[in-house]
Amino acid sequence: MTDETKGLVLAGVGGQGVILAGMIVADAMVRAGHDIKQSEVHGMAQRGGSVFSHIRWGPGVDSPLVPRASAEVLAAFEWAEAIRWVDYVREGGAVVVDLRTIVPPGACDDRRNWTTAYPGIDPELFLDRQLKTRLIDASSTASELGNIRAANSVILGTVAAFCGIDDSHWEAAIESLVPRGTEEINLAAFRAGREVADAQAPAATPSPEGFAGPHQIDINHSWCKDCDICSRVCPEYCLAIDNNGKLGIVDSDACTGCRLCELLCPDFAISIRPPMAEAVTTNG
Amino acid sequence: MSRSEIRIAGAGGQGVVTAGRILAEAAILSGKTATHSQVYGPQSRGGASRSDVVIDTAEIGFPLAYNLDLLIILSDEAYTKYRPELDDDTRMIVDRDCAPDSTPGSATIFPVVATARSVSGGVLATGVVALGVLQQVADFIDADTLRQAVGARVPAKFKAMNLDALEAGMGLVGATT
Amino acid sequence: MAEAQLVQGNEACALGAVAAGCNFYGGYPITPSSGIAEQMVRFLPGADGVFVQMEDEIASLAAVIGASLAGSKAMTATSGPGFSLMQEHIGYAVMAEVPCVIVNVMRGGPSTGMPTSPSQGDMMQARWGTHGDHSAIVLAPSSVGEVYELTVRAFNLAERFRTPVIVVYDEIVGHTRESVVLPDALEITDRVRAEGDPEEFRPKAITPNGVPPQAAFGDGYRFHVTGLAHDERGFPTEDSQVAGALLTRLHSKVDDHEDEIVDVETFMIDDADLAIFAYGIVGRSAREAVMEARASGIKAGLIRPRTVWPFPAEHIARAAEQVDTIIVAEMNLGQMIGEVERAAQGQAEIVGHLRADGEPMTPAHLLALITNVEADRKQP
Amino acid sequence: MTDIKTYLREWAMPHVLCPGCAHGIVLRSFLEAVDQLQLEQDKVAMVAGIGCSSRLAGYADFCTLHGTHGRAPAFATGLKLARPELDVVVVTGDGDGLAIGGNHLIHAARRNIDITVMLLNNSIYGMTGGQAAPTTPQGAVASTTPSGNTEASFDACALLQGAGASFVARVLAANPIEMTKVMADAITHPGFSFIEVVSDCPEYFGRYNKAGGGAEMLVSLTSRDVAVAGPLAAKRFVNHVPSSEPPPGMDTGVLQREVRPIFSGIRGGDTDES
Repeated sequence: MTDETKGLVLAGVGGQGVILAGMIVADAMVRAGHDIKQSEVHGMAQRGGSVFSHIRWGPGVDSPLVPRASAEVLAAFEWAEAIRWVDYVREGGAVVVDLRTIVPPGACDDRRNWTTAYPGIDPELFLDRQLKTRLIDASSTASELGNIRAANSVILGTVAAFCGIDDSHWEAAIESLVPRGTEEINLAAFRAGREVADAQAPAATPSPEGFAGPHQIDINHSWCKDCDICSRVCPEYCLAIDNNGKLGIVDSDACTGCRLCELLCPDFAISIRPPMAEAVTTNG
Repeated sequence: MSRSEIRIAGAGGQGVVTAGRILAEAAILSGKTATHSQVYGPQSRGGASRSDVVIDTAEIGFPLAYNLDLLIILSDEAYTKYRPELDDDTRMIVDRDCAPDSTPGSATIFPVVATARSVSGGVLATGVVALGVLQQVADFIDADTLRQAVGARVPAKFKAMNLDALEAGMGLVGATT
Repeated sequence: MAEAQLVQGNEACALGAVAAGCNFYGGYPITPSSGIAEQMVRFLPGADGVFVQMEDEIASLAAVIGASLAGSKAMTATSGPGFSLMQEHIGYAVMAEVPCVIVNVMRGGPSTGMPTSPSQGDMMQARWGTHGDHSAIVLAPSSVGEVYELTVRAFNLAERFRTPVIVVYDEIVGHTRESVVLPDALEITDRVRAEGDPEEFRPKAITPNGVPPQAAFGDGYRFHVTGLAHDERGFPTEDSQVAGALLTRLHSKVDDHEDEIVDVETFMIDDADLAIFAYGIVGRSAREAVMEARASGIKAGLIRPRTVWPFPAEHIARAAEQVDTIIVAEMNLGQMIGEVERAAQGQAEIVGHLRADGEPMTPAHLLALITNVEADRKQP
Repeated sequence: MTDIKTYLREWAMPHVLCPGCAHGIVLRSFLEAVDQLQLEQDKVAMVAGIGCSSRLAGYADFCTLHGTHGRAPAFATGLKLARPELDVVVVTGDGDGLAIGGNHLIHAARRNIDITVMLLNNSIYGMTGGQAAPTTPQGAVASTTPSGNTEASFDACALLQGAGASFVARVLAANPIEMTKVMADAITHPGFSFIEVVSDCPEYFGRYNKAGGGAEMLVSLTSRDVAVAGPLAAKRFVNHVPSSEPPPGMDTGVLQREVRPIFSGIRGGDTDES
């Protein structure tokens, strides 16, 4: 009954725990009574290279590979991987993307000297396909809980919302597969991710005034026309348009000082001041 | 009135415009006022060419010729075109080669083009030969002033040839009559 | 004292321009004005000037305006169809207050018309050719000597009033060679230059005489120039009061100085019974006709404006009180005659002698006309 | 690094352009180029025509000339000939520069007058309300082509190469760093230099053609980007439609660069002071 067969693609880069996450998904599905098949690619693609895992489940599954435009969910641990695999998601499916590690190594010439090439990120890809999109900051959430390595559980928490099996199967799978001693933190991470899935707006509230981070982001609201270019191009998702349609700062800590927002603001309304300026002042 | 109007009409390449300018400049050299006009546009290309000079002792009002005192005709086309416009009291100098049988008795006929050919080997000096004839026939200008004006206007390397042409033109008068 | 020489009208225009300090010429070939360009390209390189042949007349006047904004004394010359194309930038130069000189050697029109025939058909276009309300200074020389003199004057007026000045003459004046004595010394006017703190500079300031001092690009003053209605800083405004004040000032800086600009030759008018109004080449035929009429006992006189715009209405009004009839002779089908009628205010009968066939009006034509009018006048 | 607002007429801001219109990005990139080259502010002249792009001149704190529709290259020619020491930059649009002003543009290129022309191509007439431009793609909707444009469109760079421009480049408004670099190259190029900046018009083109707002239009530009020169070319890793051919005429980077005699008008030789 291939009609009832569903698919999930997990994609990330080496070191992010993609394979473990795949095993957890498979285990949860089995616990929920599904027939499952899984395939994965790794090896050459460890540590910085691309790693993916396909999982299919349903009453009876023939092939382990998820065909294009059929996946229920794409869980991308990294932005470039989201784009690489988005074609596999069916119309109306879900994309869960971790924001923390989305800047691929090739995107910047030299961040310190602000010579960053705009990498061509296109969130419209997701909107075009009418996908349920959840952009999450799994690493930060995991860090706050005490261990950044639990980030993949945060992602799974969000993914779970779109898979149609009871959360108890997920939690049982996590408990049995994560390293000994990290069960609690991984379960907490899963639940945190599960909450994000239900949220509509970005989790953080944009601040119109800005706040101190490594780089100072200044928005001149009297010039800003809230055109949304800056927030779309920021590789670190520091900026966002709030529910009133006004631009605000979501996360100034993440700013790498790449200045894309500043250079691509048609209204000269953003300026990014480097941390160097502060250091000089302090030392002086 | 001391106003005199002279028209030199011929074919392109005969030096008709230059001759008119020389005549006007000679008039200025002798303390008179002068205007010079020529035909522009398509009419000036190919066949017909024309040079009008008005000379006066006083300031010239209307600068174009409208009541010719003297008409010099140096080509067949010019003859056909300008002959019918003439008043009876306009004097006419006609080149021998283009004077038809019907040329009226008031016209004086000179071998202007042939003389230019013999002096310069071509027709370019025809206008200057005509000036020589004009100087002898009418007393608009004295010979030395005209020589001076020719010398000032033509390019240095053609100066001697043009002065020869002028003398040859002056020499035609009397020789034929 | 300089000697008399035989000079062509278009050549005199170029000589006058260079004498007035012109150091930029941008133009496009068109009969019968091309001679001006051909002379300017000979004169300018030796006069520390630049010559450029542009791609059309629109570009020519644009280049002239660009050069003038950079501090040059700049001019262009054209004829009929080219003058039509220049109207856009005449308006720009008025609005942006850019001094420049435009010479229009008039030929028969409309459209391509009669390229080598004389005409006076552009008198109203010189006044009202560009869109919108504007003042105009238009000079009309009638001889080669006057072409020289009025070209110099055109530059002086352009610099004095920060406005384009137009010189119109017809094909006959442009192409005829005449004996002229070019003056040794000339009075040259230069634009008033901006001085003082660049921060305080107001390129379109409202000054007592209506003409704000001007800075050139590259002189240390950074400012904006636009054809949009603008404020004193030169920046676009939609404030009706500011825009209205600008338009009023552009008008009044010329209109309030008519005495300085208007220049009319009158001849034997004081005791005249009839007067002939003529300008440009027709003015010369008219003068001869007036002299011949006087010789035959007719008390004729001449009014010959050398400045056609602003229109010398006061001169006409005074003459209309003196004479019974004013004959308006022009080589068009009726352009300045309307202005004469308006200025005469019914004080004199106005008779038109209007022709647009490409043929010049000779003294004989006009004498015959005067004789007829005189006969009519005596037989009420 | 100078604060870029040094080159901006801050009192005139915010500018008149619509939200999401990339023209402001182009102005910023130009100001960055001026700053990188350390040009003397008093010696830069910006000449503009009419249209949205041409309004930029009013916000740049140089000597600025906002001329007439399409004629900016002609104004600039006179200005440059009269003051060769000025860096003269023309800012024009696709309607201004390629329709009404096409003649002036190609002749400035032919002469090789030492000016820089930045043509901001947003594929439509913005200032007048969304009418079809010479660059509107076939099939695209404009207020004067409600059923889709049936006319062919110009490839501005090919046109200018044909006209003899000695420097021709195309950049995308979405790539400010490359844009600044190319602008600096163009300004320092001896002779006529032409840059087509592919910009956007969300208000008309975007709305009529359902191409999204400024942000969507801008980022979608990069997916059409095929760099032909420059170090950034190798760095592009995302392509919206990696397997399909890029639209014709969308090659970016410096497409033409040659040195030939500069036009300086007909003038006397260099002044001999001796």
